[in-house]
Amino acid sequence: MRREVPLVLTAMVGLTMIIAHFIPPLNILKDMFEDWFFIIAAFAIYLGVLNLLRINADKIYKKQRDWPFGIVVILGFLVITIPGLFFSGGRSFSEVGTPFYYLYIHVYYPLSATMFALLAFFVASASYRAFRARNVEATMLLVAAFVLMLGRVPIGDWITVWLPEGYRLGNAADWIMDFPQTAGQRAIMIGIALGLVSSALRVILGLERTYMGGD
Amino acid sequence: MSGEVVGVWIGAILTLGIFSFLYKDNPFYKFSEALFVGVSAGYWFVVIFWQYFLPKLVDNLALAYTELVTNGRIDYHWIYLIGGFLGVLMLLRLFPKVGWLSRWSLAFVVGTTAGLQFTRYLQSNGIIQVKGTILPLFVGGNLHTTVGNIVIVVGTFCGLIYFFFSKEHKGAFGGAARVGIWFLMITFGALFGYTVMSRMSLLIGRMYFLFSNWLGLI
Amino acid sequence: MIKTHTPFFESKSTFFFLIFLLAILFLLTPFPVEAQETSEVEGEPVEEAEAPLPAPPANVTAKDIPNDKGGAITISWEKSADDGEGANNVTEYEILRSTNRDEGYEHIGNTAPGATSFSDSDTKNKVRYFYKIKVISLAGTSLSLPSNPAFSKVQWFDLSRLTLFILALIIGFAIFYFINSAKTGKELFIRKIAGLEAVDDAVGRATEMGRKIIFIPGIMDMDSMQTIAGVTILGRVAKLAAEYETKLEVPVSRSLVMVTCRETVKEAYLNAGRPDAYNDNMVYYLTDDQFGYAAALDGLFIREKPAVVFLQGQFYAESLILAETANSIGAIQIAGTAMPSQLPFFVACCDYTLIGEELFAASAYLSKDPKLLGSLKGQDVGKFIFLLVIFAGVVLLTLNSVFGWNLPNLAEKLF
Amino acid sequence: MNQENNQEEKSFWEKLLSIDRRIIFLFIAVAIAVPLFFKVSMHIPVTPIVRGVYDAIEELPAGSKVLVSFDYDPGSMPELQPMAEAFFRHCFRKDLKVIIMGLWPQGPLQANMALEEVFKDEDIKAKNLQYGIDYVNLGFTAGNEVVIDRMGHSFEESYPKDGQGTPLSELPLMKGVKNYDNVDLIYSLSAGYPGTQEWVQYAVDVFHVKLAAGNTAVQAPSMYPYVQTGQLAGVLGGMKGGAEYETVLGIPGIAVRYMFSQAVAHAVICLFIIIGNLAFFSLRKRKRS
Repeated sequence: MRREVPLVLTAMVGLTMIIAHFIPPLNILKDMFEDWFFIIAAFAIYLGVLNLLRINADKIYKKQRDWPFGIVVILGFLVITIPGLFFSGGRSFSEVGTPFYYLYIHVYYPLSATMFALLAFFVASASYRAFRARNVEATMLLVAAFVLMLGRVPIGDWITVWLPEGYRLGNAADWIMDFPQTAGQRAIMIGIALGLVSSALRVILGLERTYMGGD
Repeated sequence: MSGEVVGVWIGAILTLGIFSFLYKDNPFYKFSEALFVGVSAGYWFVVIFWQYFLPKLVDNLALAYTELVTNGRIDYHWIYLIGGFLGVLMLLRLFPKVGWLSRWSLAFVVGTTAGLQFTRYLQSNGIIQVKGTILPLFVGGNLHTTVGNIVIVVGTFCGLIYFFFSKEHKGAFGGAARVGIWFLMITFGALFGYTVMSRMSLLIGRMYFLFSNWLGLI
Repeated sequence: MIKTHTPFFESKSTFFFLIFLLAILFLLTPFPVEAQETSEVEGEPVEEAEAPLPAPPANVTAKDIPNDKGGAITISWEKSADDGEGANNVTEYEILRSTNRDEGYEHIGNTAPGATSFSDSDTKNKVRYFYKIKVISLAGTSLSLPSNPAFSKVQWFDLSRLTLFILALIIGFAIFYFINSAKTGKELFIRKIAGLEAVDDAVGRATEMGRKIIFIPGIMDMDSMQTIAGVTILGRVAKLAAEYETKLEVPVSRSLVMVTCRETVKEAYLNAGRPDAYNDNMVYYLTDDQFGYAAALDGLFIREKPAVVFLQGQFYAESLILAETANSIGAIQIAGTAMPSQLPFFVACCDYTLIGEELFAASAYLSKDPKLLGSLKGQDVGKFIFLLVIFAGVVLLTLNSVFGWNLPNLAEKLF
Repeated sequence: MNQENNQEEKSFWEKLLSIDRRIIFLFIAVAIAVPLFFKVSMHIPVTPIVRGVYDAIEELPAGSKVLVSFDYDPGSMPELQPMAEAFFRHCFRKDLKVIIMGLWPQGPLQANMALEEVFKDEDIKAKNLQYGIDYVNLGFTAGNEVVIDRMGHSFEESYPKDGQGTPLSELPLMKGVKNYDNVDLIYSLSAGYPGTQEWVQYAVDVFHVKLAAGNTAVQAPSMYPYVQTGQLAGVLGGMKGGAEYETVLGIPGIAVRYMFSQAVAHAVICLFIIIGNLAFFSLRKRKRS
């Protein structure tokens, strides 16, 4: 029961999904299973959130390192969930003007956008540190990145203005994007398709089942 | 002070809190980080409740119920009970003795994913991309396209050879795989260049917020 | 011909070539797709003049939409002579429907000028319908003649997906075949994958240094095969960690992934004979939010200074934040993803990177289980078929182009 | 990060290689911040892939219906918001009807922000556009690519009501819009999943609609193969794509203005790469000799 039922269920559901793709009247199953997935995920988030709260409560209780920040985590969680669930007009909770929207725009969004913007700094230090023309492969990566970075902004055309029109850095960037880049992407994409198909089959056949746990 | 002004100040302070990580880890960052973890977990909790849990489960069952009460008809929407049942099984993990039942829900999720993505990727990433690579290597009177097509066909061909697992990369085969790696590297370089562009744009947006919305300098 | 280490190709290469030919034959069947009408009309200003009634649309035809579950009919017509040319004053088409050729027409929808088709997706199967098109212009309206009768029906096999079906069968069969032949003990050659060779050493080094291993299975939920691939790799890594008695930590960003990872790690510790060393706190949830998760991991990396960081799964923009921070504390990083846009950072910042397909191959490779390795061989057959198709197609199209044959656009018809 | 070795033992190049990354951070901050204070307009050539998007909209006759999906959140605003505004300007000037939807919860809010901005334009204000007749905002529906798939059969299945709670049947614009067959173009503004890739896989590959897209610069390269196969009419990549679009449209906006900062930042990064490589090679040469 503990092990066999899940394996049979995975195989059945997986095969049904594949077959349903080719049988139009069965397409509706696809939609329904997706909906069920969302329902399961919606239940599962209680597990995650409970886990998060418990870890932080533990931290505060045991006065572990940085325990005051555990309080911040819990408070942060409550500060947005209580207005979001009870005081923001129910389903229209995310409309402009609700308390939830206010917290979203002034707390959540700046944090998220700034974290995103940190990438600008990290990408700079990564380019400085990692971009070395060590060998042929690294050099190709470097040159392509260089052409793209300069070619995509007006500087690229400006420093190659001595070249005939149509052969400047901007055009080179276009050419790389249109041809070699497309080819590389495509090889990766086709490879992924095959890897995924084989991986999915292993799961459906029950060969890959560590995620199912033991008895 | 109006709520809007307070809001901009909160936003600006938190922005600086995250940026301070660039200097080094510090309590100001730890605070912003902890707040971020709490608030974002709460944000998704609320969103999932209103936009997934309610419409996907409660609404469908309510529909089935109304149909039953008003028309006395057993509607197909009752089938969402199965979804709800699988969800409840998930919660059984909280009780160690019956926790293993949650594997049924996991099995369902994994099976659905495997089945759905099997056909989807084979079609869009496999067949259509192969079809896109079938190009003539000679296009009369158009050198640009001729060269481009050759590059695409050779690049895709060699790139795929690199991914062969059951054949050692030696000889001509190894040579082709090497060319394949070159194409992958050019692709990565191009993607890197594009990403630099994207990330700089984001920072421009944030800087603009600080200088314009907060300080009013621009 | 590619030489391989199993006798399969050599003895049955002819067989495979036949399959290939068969595939091409099937692939040559064109899609039963209705032509997508694009309007060639320019948005001219509409004249407001007294004009005669617009010319009615001609040749109204109705037919069942192929390859669907029924309940829909597509209607097409020829534009009114006053749409885009002539008086050029058409503003709308109205679609009318009836079950009787001569009377009882009801309005069911409208389209913009320039349109020449409409799909009625509200039909009862096996009921005969007639359609008329009413053209509306500034000068008045005119009605077309009724269409032919049409009825919608259920299609039990989607012919437009035949190619996909055949390919899925061939590749599925190839994978299945090699899994089975591996069971009988045939030896398979699998090339070295550097990133995976390094896993053992990395775990060993974490043990020597007495520091943690942190495993990140991507930021997506269990509805992504990449996450599933990441979790299966976690299973192998956890087993090693248990054997080496190294601390493992798995912070995740989805509740379902948390549940799955707990099962996985627990099972791995059990298999390694160390069930006592496992506890649920090794796998914990942080937040569903992409950057909230990244912020928390950044702090974690800096404070815990793990010796090894695994990034295996589906990643988006946060990949660089994670890779760059882990790099700054000197951790060994083994990354893998099938997201092309994130691969460059992993290639630049991490010690080893699994590229695309290699991510999916990783768990099979690490398990050293012949059955799983057999499936990799099956994948190669898929690649081989794709290469053959590309080769054949390119040769044909090139010949077509060089000799100026007027073959129909073959690439369009293939697949 | 900063080793405290003997300074004398390290050559200039070595020091340069082990430079504290915070110095790099500082340079980037300055390179971006300072140019923001200058209004420099740069010449921006328009690439064919952007022109593809422009043409796709330009060739539609007045009155055509365009479905636009807002699949991003405020995190990607700097890149996608200029595109959204330029897109609305283009559509409204050409008297196209716009149907807005979102696969991301925050998407439709972004659309409203863009509309607010666009309605400030004199020429668009003069058209006196009406909600429900000239444009509608269907709002957000959960379900990712499944929503796209279902809309192929019926919009109403996924969106029984618009964002304000009005049933679709009461909206004049939605009259006669049953599924993709009744819209002339789909435009996808996307910052990730679900986004343009899903629109290609589920709408273009299955229902054969015409699709154009605006993407973040990170995502744009992955769309090139789709453009080449014709699954996609064109794609705007990041802020630069937005700037090109504003240029070809003849209405320079915020993306064009940001381009100066962008250009300087790129130059600084390239400079860093050059310095890094010079240091690397001079050290390697010395080691050999």
